[in-house]
Amino acid sequence: MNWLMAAFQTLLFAALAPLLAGWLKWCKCRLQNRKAPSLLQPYRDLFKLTNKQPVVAEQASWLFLIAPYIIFSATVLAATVVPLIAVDLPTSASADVIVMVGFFAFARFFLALAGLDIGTAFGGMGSSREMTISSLAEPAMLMAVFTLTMAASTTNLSIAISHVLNEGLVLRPSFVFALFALILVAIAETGRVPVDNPATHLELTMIHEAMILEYSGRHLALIEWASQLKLMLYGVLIANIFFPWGIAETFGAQALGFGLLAIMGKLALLAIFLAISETLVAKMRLFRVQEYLSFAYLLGLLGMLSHIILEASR
Amino acid sequence: MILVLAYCAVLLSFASGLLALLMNQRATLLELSQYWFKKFPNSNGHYLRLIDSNLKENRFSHLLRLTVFAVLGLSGIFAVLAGVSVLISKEIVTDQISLGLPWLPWHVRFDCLSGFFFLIIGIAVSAVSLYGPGYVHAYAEKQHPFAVLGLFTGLFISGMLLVLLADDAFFFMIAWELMSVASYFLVAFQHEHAANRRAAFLYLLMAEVGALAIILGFGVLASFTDGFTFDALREAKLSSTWASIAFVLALLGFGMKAGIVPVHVWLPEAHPVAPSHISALMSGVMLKVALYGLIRFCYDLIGEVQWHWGVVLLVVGTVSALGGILYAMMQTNLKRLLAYSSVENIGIIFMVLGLSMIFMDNGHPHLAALGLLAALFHGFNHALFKNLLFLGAGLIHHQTHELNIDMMGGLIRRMPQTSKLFLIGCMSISSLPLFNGFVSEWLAFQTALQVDVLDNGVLRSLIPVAAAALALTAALAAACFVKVFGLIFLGQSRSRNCDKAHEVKDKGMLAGPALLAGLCFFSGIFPGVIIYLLNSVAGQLLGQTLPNDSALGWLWLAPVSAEQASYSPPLVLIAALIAAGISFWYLRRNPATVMRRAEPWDCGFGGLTPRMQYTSSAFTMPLRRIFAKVWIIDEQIDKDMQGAMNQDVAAIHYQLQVHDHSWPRLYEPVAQAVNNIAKQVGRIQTGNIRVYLGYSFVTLIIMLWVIS
Amino acid sequence: MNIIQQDFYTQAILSLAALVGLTSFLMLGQGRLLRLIFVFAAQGLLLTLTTAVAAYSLNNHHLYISAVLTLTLKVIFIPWMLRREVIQMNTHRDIEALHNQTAVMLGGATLMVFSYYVLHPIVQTTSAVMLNALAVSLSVVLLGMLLMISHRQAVAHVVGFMSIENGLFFAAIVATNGMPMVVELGVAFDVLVAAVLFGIFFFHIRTSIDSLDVDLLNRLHEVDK
Amino acid sequence: MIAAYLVLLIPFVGIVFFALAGHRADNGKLNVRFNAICLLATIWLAINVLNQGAILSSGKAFLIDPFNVYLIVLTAFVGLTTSIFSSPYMAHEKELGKLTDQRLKLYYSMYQGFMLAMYLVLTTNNMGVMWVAMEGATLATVLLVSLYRTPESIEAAWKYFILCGVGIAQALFGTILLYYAAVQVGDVENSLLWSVLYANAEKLNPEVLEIAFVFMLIGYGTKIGLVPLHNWLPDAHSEGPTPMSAVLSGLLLNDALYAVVRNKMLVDGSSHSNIAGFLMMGFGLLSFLVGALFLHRQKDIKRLFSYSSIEHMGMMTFAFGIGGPLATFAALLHMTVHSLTKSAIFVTVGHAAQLAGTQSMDKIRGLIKTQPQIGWGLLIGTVSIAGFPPFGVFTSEFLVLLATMHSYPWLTPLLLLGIGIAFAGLFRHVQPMVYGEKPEGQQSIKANLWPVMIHLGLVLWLGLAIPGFLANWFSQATLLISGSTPL
Repeated sequence: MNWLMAAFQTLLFAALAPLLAGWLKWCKCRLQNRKAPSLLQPYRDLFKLTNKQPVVAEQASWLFLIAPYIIFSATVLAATVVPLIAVDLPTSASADVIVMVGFFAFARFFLALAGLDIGTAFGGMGSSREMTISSLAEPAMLMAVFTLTMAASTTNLSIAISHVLNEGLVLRPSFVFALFALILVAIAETGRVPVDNPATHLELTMIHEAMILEYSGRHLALIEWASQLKLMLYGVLIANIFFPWGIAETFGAQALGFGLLAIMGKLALLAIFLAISETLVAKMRLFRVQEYLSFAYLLGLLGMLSHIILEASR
Repeated sequence: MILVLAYCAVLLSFASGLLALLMNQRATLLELSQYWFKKFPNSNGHYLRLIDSNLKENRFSHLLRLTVFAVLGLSGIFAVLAGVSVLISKEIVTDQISLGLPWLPWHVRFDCLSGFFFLIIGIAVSAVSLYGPGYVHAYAEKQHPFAVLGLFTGLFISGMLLVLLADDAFFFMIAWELMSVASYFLVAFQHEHAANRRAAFLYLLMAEVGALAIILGFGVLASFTDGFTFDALREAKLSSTWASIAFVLALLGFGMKAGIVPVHVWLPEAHPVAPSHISALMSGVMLKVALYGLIRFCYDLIGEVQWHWGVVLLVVGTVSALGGILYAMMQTNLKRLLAYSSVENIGIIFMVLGLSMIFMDNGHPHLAALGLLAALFHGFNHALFKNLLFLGAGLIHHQTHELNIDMMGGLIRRMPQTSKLFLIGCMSISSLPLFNGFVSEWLAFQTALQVDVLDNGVLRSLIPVAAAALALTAALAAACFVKVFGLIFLGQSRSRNCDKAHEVKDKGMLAGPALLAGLCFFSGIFPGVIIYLLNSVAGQLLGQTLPNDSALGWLWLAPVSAEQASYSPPLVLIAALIAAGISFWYLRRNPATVMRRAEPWDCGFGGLTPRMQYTSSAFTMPLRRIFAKVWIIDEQIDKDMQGAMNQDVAAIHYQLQVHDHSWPRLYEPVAQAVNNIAKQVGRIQTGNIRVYLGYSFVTLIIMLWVIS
Repeated sequence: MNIIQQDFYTQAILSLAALVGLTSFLMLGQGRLLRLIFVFAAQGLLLTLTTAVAAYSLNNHHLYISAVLTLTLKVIFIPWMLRREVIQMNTHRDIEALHNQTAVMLGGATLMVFSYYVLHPIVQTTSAVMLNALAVSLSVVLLGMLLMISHRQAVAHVVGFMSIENGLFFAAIVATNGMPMVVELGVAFDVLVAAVLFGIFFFHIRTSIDSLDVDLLNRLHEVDK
Repeated sequence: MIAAYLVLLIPFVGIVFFALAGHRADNGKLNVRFNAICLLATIWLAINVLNQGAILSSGKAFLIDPFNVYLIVLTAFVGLTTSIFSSPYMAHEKELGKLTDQRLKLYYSMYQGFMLAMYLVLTTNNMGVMWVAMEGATLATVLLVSLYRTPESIEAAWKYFILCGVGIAQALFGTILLYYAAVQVGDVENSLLWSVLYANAEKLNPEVLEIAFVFMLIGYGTKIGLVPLHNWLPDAHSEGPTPMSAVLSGLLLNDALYAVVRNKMLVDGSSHSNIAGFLMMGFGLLSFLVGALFLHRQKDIKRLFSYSSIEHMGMMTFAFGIGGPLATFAALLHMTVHSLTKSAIFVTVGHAAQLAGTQSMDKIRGLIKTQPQIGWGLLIGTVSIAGFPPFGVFTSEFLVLLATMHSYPWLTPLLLLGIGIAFAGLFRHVQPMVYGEKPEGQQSIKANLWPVMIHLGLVLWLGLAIPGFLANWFSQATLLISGSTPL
């Protein structure tokens, strides 16, 4: 039963990810008062790509060809770990939050290698920048996550979430810090403004796009889908860790339905915030990113310390 | 019985060394056999023919190489057997060899700790012995005699094994120095390059200094007890100050061997210049022997550890880990890069060891056990993948005669097997899930996350920071090895050597790395096995084993408790396979979408050239900007001007050198000081006999005055 | 102690000791090689006298032999050899300019006092005479070294060396009425061989640096110039 | 007892023979034979002593106890191996035209003379005779130092002669004082005999003995090469023929130290202030450190290793100064391994210098590539002398360290510092010589490296395990010197 539940959630994740992306685009268009594409546009794109004939550079190696599958499945695995609409997942016991970060690293590793494989300048640029930013972002992220895990004294996400849930409404300064740190990291990791701009292919600003320039067809589809998944993952992470209310604790039908509605609501809200910020903030230079991320790291550290000193002191 | 296995391992490695000496003795052997058969003409002619054919000029050397490495491999297998059997049986066997001083024979003790390191050495040696014959074939006998290489390899390995067996200070030092000196000769093996000689000298010097520190450490212990057997040293009752002094000396001595920052400088000099399979042993295994020394000294001999040692280790380890990986990032010589990344891994190990000490002294033995296990596990992993990577580097060098990353590229198509093995190494070392590097890192994080149980506020805030540093290290390592694999194997080749490169013929040279790669994957999927073995170490050392409280120990990893944290690589693997399988099946089902190859888009500049690719320095440029303070960077760009008024640029030359801070800060001052003092002292040798008479006159007067 | 109360032998010994010390001082201040050698011979003679007196008053026969040895070696052979060298080198005319001679002399005086001070503990074991004689001989030894330090001529060095030998010999006689015979002979033999070797070396040194100034023997040094 | 007389007789015959017989082609071989017979005699002697304890000859002229008998055997052994080395070496020197038959004759005769002096120093029971023999050793070697008649060699010989002469004279003064002190208590005739002196050591007046010891220390210390009395040593070693350097380092220094230790035993017996020990420790440590520092600045290969001799003699003196069974045992062991190793090194150094045609280290290169035995010999020898296990030097240095930690812990850092500096000083010079490509036109030469292998083999053996009889021998000597034994 639990395992089925986990599988179901995963599928749900995969299914909803494009929708979130579409919703985000929609909000942005409205904010920049342009005419918005339909919410289902991402689905159409993916479908189209999967049926196109992929064109691959001559010197592309086997690694280039398997990379998309690895990236996608790593991201999906990360999704299996995060409780979406119900807690008490067996999967999040078999792989805790550190492993989830590991999955991201796994995907990133192959993405960067794929960027280097063809031997174009863009690919190298993209992977270099991606690895730089992520290596700065990862400690900040872990700091934020550790604050939670230490508060709940577990690295198992579903247990942690239910712990927060059962605690009721406790205002923890540490969580405030952690929340902001996590948001900043999420923006950096999912390649949104101000760190990276998914909408542009302007050479010198590309990061994520630069790596996948050579991809087409189903490969591109997988990568796109994976990045949409990643975006949603971070969203769910933020939503369910810090505002877990509404998530189902039993596998009753209406509890699950309620949980689904709850998470969709939260995600919609988050997307709106993100859209607003992306409209208001301009993209920053690459070498400002380190300040940005070190700020995130600082927040995470503050959260950790405030947890240790204020909350868990004995 | 177990001890017999251990002895066999030592003796066999020794024997392989002696066997190598026969290399130049072909003629003698020939005469011997002739003589033998003249003596006994009626003996079986078949053997005669056999021996004669084997003593033929062309066959003999090849055959001998094979035998030498076979014996070595046998010793490796015996080491593994000994290690595993002691780890399973959990016994402690002791013995005495009637060598050494008349009143202090060599004491031998073989317990789980030694056994585990035996296991490590055994695996590494077996892999190397598979790899060796093909590799050393490249050396011209005249220029680089195999006799020397084989002899000192044998001595080196037997030295390491003896260190693990030693149970008294004297024997320990002898074995330790045997290890150092033998490896020194191996570092100096290709001594026609001045740089190698310099590296060898530096290496031996540091080894000597470290050894002196260790002797002093033993001496401190010994001055509180009588006798130099470890049993006696265990009895020593030290005041906490003296214990700390002993610890600092041990840290200096063993740390110098392990290559912790800032006394690491010899390591990136020495390891790369040895033959690759030796670098593999030095970097993968010898550093572990140093680790063994530290653990033995602190946990076993001194006995009760103190938490502020843990803090020292934590800080030193953090600095080494970050420094190591950042320096590794900047290297362009593959083997130097790997050596620096050894510094990083040793740093991680020391961090976790520090955590375990902190928990131990604060009365949480089970967490201390967790830390110790994480440290040992990471040691084990590092031995595996660092060996793998060094052997891979050897393969690359063997095929392309290149070690400079910027000269490589595109090898994934020319050396497919090698590239796969190397990829596994890279994934393990950058601690990606499903591989062994990740498991130990995960355990390390779990250890760090238990900080809540501590009372001391400083520790409670220090440890999380260290954990974050660990995270940063891991991420940087991933970046570093993306660079390594990407520049070496991917893209287009940047030099003619790489164009001509092809997969290595010798099967053994692939079998060795393959063995290691397999183990990397296996212990990444079934860490429970290793944990089980390690538990007996912890049990003997701390009297506390790790609770792995989950139904299927081999399937699950739940070091503290199932609620707090758990990880099940097999399930993850299955899930991953399912996900990949489904997507693969789903996307390949449509026959219309068969893949088409085409020129990559070159932005309309006409033709991508290899020179357009990112180089190592370009790849690491952002990080170089961000962490600029860490290195001594001298970067120079000079332009060739041409045309009217020399206005337009013909070519731009970019040179980048990245140096280590500890040269000007630590080493050169010391050398300067010694030279200056020596200069001053030299003045007393004036060459004037009257001055000399004056010396003895004054000395006499002073002595007489002193005496009365 | 009072000199009046001592018997004649002691008085003789003491005055001879004084004379020996005096000769050492003379040598120390001596710039001309020939005179140096002459004074050295005189010291040897005094030594012989001392030995003879001791031999007579203690009627200890083997001391006569050593007296004869001393006479032949220290008074006749060595001075003759050195003189020959000096003449051959015709360095007998030039005077060695001794730097701050007064200081050297004062130093010598302090040395004498010093040797009394050093040997003081011996008083309690024996008569003050012994102390006196021993102190003189010690100071002769030290003065001999001082002589070598202050003079630059190889010949002077040999003289200094030999005067040190004299000092030892004097000590041996007055303190212990001579060493055992075998030792006496051995020492004498060594001195003889040494003298011969010195002769050889003068020859070699002269051939190599055609001078006997030891300050010129300074190729083997380790000072960065 | 006959053995003892034989030991003295054979070299004497040697002197006379070589002096009179005129030049012969096979002098070298004969020299070897003489030493070989001598070695046999010493072994016989040793066996006697080990069976029936110390021997006092009739007429009390000679005293053979475990302490000196082992030095005697060592002397004979090193003498033999060095002569084995020297016979082809000197022949080659003659081919190079550095020597004439006449000088070769002198060389062999003086070689025997030196051996005789050494044996006499060791066997005699009479302090005075010991002094005479010691001076005799100087006289015998001084002509050998100047054998090549180059200005440098003559200068070196002159300094050697004067400094050692003056020094030894002070030793004689010490002897006289001792005699004087002895005469006060004992019978006049025999009171210079060790046997008698030891018998009534505690009756002797301590003050006098201490003064005497100072003279002895300065006197014989000059021969040991203790800083600041060492100045003659590097010159003499570097300018004389290499076999001479080998025996000087291997034997003369040891025997001078032997003399000092004998006196120390006496002083310890008389006064209980351990002042002698402190003096020796001071000198030893100073020599050790200064010698180690000097290594860094050398340009001449033989000077380099002579300074390392100074350093090691310093360590032995220090160890003897510490006293106590462990330190004494270590010092005895160190005496053995040092003279074995150092003479072996000088053998290889000699060959290396002949190979390269120079002694200046900047010009000696690529030995291993040119002639592997020599290169490896030098390298292994250096590794051994630098105190790396499993060679014996490590064992003794380890024991010295332990003894120091036990009695004077605050001195150990100094020792360790010295060891480190000395190691660096040696290797920074040796490594470039042995490694690297060989210079143009450097040819391998005819060399006999058996002595090296034997010596290093023995040192290795001593490092791995000290055989029972030897251990018991050492411990007897230790018992004699320090009054107790580590076993």
